[in-house]
Amino acid sequence: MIRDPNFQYPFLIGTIFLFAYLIIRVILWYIKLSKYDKLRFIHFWKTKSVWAAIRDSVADGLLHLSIFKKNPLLGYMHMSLAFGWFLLIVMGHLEVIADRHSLNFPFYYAVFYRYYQPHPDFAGAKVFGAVMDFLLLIILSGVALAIIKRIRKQIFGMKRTTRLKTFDKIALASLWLIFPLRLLAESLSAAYYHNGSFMSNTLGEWFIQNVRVSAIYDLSWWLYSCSLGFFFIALPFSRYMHIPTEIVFIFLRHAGIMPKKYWNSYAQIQMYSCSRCGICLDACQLYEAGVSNVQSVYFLQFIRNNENVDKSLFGCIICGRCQEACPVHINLNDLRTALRIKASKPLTFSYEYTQKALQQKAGIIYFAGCMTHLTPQIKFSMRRIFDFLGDNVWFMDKDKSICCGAPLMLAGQYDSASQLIQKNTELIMASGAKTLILSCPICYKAFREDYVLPGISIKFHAVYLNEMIRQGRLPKINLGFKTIYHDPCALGRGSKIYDQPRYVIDSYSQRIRLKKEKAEALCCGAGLGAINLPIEAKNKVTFEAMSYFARFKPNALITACPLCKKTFARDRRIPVLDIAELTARAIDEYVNEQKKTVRETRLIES
Amino acid sequence: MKKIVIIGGGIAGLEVSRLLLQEGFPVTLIEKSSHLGGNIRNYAYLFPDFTPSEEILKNYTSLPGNADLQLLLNTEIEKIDFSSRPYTLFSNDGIAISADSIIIATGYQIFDARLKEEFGYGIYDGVITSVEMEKMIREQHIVTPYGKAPRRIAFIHCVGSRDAKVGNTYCSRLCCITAIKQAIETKKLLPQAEIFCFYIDLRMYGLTFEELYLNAQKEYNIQFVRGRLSETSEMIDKRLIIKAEDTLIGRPLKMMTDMLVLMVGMEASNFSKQFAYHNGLEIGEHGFFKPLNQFNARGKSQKEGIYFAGTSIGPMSVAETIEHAQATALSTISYLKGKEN
Amino acid sequence: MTKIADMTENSPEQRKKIYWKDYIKYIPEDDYFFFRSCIRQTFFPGAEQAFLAILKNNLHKNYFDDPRLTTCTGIGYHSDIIPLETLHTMIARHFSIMNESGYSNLVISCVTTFGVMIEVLNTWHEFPETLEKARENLQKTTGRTFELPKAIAHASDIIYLYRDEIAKQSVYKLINKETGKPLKVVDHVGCHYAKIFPHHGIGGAEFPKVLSEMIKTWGGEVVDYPERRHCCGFGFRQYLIKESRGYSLTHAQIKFESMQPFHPDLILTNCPGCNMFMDRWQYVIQETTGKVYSSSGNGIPVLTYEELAALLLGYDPVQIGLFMHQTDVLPLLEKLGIQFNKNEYAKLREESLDLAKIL
Amino acid sequence: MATFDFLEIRHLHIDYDNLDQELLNEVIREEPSFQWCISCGCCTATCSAGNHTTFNIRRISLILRRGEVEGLEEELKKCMLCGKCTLVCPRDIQLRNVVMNIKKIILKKKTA
Amino acid sequence: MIPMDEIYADPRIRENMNACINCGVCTALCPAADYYDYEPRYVERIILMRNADALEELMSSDYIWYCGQCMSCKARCPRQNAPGTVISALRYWSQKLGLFIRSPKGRQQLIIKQNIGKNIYELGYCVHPSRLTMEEHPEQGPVWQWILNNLEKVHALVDGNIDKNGPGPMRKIPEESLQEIRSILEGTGAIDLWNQIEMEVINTDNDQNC
Repeated sequence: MIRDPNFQYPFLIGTIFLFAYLIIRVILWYIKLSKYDKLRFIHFWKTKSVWAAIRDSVADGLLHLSIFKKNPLLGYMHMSLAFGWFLLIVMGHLEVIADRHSLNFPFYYAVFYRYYQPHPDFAGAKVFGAVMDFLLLIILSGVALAIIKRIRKQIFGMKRTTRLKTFDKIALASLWLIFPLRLLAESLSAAYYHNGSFMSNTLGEWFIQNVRVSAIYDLSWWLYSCSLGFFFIALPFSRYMHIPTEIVFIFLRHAGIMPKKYWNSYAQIQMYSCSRCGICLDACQLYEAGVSNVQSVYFLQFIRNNENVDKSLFGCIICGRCQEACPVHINLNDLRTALRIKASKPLTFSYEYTQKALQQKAGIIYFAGCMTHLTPQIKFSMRRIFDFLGDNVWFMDKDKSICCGAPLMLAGQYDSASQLIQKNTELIMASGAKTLILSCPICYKAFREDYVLPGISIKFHAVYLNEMIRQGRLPKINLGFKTIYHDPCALGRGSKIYDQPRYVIDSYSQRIRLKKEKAEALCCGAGLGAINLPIEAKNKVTFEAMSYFARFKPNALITACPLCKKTFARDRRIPVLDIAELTARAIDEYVNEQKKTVRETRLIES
Repeated sequence: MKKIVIIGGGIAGLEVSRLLLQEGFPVTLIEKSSHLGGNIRNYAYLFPDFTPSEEILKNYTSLPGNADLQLLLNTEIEKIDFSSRPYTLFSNDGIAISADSIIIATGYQIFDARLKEEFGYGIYDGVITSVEMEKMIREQHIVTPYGKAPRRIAFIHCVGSRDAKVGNTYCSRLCCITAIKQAIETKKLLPQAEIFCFYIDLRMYGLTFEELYLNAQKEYNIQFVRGRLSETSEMIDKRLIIKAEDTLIGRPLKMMTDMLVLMVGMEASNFSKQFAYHNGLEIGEHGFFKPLNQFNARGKSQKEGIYFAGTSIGPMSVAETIEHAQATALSTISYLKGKEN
Repeated sequence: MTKIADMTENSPEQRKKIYWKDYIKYIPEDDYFFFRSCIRQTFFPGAEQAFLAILKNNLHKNYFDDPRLTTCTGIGYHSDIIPLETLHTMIARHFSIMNESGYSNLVISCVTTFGVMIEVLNTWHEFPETLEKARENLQKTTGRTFELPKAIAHASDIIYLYRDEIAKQSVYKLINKETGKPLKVVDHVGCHYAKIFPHHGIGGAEFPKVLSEMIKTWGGEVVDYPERRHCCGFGFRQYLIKESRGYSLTHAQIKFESMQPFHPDLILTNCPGCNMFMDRWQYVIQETTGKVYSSSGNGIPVLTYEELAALLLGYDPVQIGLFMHQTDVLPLLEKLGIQFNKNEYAKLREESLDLAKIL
Repeated sequence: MATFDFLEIRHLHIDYDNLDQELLNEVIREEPSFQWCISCGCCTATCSAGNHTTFNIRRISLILRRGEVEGLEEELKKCMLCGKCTLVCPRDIQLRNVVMNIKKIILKKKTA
Repeated sequence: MIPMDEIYADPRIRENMNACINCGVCTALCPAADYYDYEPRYVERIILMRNADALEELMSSDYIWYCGQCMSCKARCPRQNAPGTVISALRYWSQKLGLFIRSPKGRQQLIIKQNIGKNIYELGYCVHPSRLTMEEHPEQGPVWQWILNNLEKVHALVDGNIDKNGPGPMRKIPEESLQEIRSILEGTGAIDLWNQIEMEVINTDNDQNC
């Protein structure tokens, strides 16, 4: 240690501030968790899930494997910065330990090691030097990519990147400066002492010949320290808060903590975990339709900045495509719904009048839901199927339907939705049924998530049909046409039901496999999540989705959602059928064939 | 060469003349007023695309110079002698004209709004007809009779149409779209004014009419009230109080307005009625000439060689009138050629 | 002798006059069979007597006032306790009495009766079987037979017909004696006069001129106010049942509010009911809200055509029963400069006003 | 003095010159499609709440247009916000948003 | 089941209800529509539907009793209908079929019967000064009280003839004339109708009291 010119203080202040802030923050978050969640979190540490959390922290927090899978170049950029820097810190400390054979040194010592130790001569010093230079080079390549991304995003295959706020700009500038400044400082050190490796030494040679090194040597270390300090201080107020938050989030997630309908600290942690990578922008179909303020990254940003969120919060369809794309695995749908509930003043709704609805005893209940009443073909088909199966089914909302409550929930009216949930629950429980079948994914999701129906198994009609086919109660028959299956948002991404409908469709037709399907399936554009989305945007989404399907020239588009069916039917390029309609057709075909066979047999016999 | 007489110098008569002259037939065009053009001259712009009516009339400016055309202005035909061929027509000035074929294009007349006394036309100055409104639109200057810019204007549909009280039970078809056209033009001139249309049914029968209606709501904030005007009365400050029912709510509605525009319907002209009566031509139940049939002989009369063109057989738009005139010209030509053979 | 009432050219609605030719009707010139009105007899008996006096003394016409006539049951019919058949038979009985007296020109004092009779005649015309039924019923119940009248006129039609004659004989004109300006008069024609059958009312349903022409001929100025055609608010059962009487007041008030900005000096009516309601409701409004519709603070006087005609012809206001009006007529009499025994009139008014203090 | 307690004055007609159009204008500002309504009644015909009661969304939107705010809140309580009306509307009016906004504005006025 | 054919054969319905284009001119100037939640247009609609249940419901409700019989609707209808006259017919049938007792306004027919009906039957007049008390008609004002107090004197002043024989205002209707109109009232169903009104209303009141 030769000199001590105090340049480490900016770094020290920044680091201490950051750690203090983070500790307080994490404690506050923890305190605000519900009692139940706290217990879960404490229990979590005794389980093996901890290892999964650590693995995920490394994979997502450092290696950014999720981004890497979706966009290797972007993944590399994030990985080089995060993991590179992490390794740099780790290797720096190992280097110091190797040099001093002790752990007793200030923690900033490793950061400015080249300054404090001009003549590293321990065994392996050369190797350490080379590794450190190499790591710095990797990071610098990441920084270079980041700069290029800002200027020419197309190179990354991205259509758009996020917009920046002031603190973001400070943090971003600091971050970008840290590594070039470190290189500068270390190169100047190498110019004096030749204590670097392939990169810093080479650059040092150049400096000594071209620049008066003594004039800028201290300054370069000061700047390096300052850039670090600035970055750490700006971090909590910028998008880079996601770096520490994400780790907390990963651990909480692995502890099994679930998002709630109300806005809690878990939701806040998720909100801070957004790295604003912008991947959700590309996933959003509304961007194509000219709506550029509702995307998750923006609404999270607006929320964090306490801006007016009404338009961006309520203009989204909540199709869930962004959630699937999110490399951080933020529960964007739940977050948005919870936020809508938080942002909405409770508007008074009253459903006393629904009490007159019929009550009946039955083994199986069929609940069509409001939207199915607009596509009566689905209702008829369901009845055809039930008749064929001979099941005793009570068509619960045959005459006077009570909404399931999902639309109100999506509009942020939690209390009013609860009223409807209460009404339906009473009716269902009074019937003594064991199974509840739904043909609308929106209802299905609501029943599954928001209802408490002990002893009743809630089944989506496609799942039920799948079971029936597998049990041999429904025939398998090829209707002889090519189909495309469209995953409804609430069924696929919303309820993770992908395979059963496909099995049903495969039993009756040749299904064309698509690139954009399952989790990446397109939205029809009419989802009930959109409260104040202009109709033009909705229509554009529908048109684009239909154009995509039309390329495959199917005979029919099969969906499992009345809303999708109604919406796609507006565009008349492909006939749209519900999965129940397909099944009912197959039953008809089967029955006809049976009759024919009987007739033919009789003819032969006579 | 066969001789053709066309009675009526409105656009129907002009279009028939143009086509027949083009085919080389000599034509006598008889017009009772001192100028050609007829009713279209009442309208500055035509629905649904606001084409200036002059552009339609422009097509016929070269007609009077045609050597084959004999133009008789200020002439009225009183009697036709059907007893021998060619037919002979006698005018009010005692001129006799012979014709192998006669095309009746005597058009329509505008309903006299004074017959609807309760609407106050001719009694209160603020009540005007759509024809007078069109004149103001042409002059780009809409004022109340008291010289002020109106702040609220109400357009009343179905005046003299669909009304047994005045003997016209049919629909004039064009008033709805004309009201919307005028409402939009008015709104363009007076962006601050509130404009209301009182209708019974909006009969937007044309391909782009419905869009114009939507546009009137979307872009021009024109309000539509479903209900027929019941009565108009005048306040001491000369503003008008109108009473109607908002039939979609089912409650009476009172409104103060500065100006009331009555969308007057089309009627068979008195001349047509008299002419038909004196010459034994058949008249339909609504007073218009009755064509041979409503589907494939809309231009033919019951008498051989006598044809109808345009609104003499019923309400038609400008486009339909021209189309009908063209069809009539075609049947006339084939009739005359058939005779020559 | 009958003649067709012609249309005068000098009307303010001159531009529309050509259409009035549709709304002309026979008005018999002489030999009237007079049919009294229940309401008018009850509330303003002097008015009917004035009409007869004018016929007799001024116009020298022959009429017959038959005591055997009863109510036409029109109020009962419109308040729905008289079946259509009963009404037809009742009207038939009156025609029968008229036949018996040798008259054929029916002159009716009441607008409801006028409307009912025309409606009945129209029904008999449209559905001849109902006429047969009425003949049968009348025969069965009273042993009478009947023939239809030759002409039916409302009493105001007769005054309208002879308005020029009355103007010629009149002592006063509808002119403010002090300022020399014509009085502003609003007219209110009973709904059933022309609204049911516009061709039976002079001038039709929209701008009936039966009263406005009288006003003009006698020197006044007709005011066309917005709610001119609005119903006075009788509403038959609505008024007769106390609970719904607000209906009646509401509509009368609409009319007063509408005419007030024009500052009329007088309301002229041709319907007994309207006359009474417009007179009494002004009093009620004044009692309940304190609002008075005339600038003088007395309310707007409401007169019938007979009362006005008699007044202008110099009859004594007491004799024609003007003191029976609740809304004070005295300011109008003073404006017109009518000479009469003011003491007697004032005494009568005072007696009733004293009662107001007790009530 | 006589009492006239039994005389009740009522005017049920829509007086267009004394309308309260504040709420209407605010709703149109939030959801412009509201003014394209042609009162066809599809919304009312399909309405889930209307199936149970006399709830009439077409009438509600009309009386709002005629400036009648009273009773609106009570009536709109019945809406389940299911969105069928929006789906069947031939003019693509976003009635769900209209209902939400009417309620929001009324609430805002009440609390203000 | 109500006798649809008979109701539709009523000349008042046959003549005054052709078809309706729902233009609303009738409601626009209807005084009752301004005072009650009432529309003549709705009555027309029910009549034109020819639905027995709907018609029965209409005739059993307060709705038909709102009309004030001013007949303003007749003057303007472009199809020359007269809802007011149709109402007359419906009211008659409502009473005839006993439906009127189902609505409070319908039951008020008893009041009409008890004064107008009584006046006609007993006096031959629809209204008569002796039957117009200040208790029932305070709106008639002090002048009316004074007239009632001085009936003879007032009629003498204006050449009236109250309750006396011979012609003139408010004369006593001759006994034979009264007999004639009573005979008509009895012979053409008016008395039956009145008795029915009285009986049914009183019975309903009793039922309600029990």
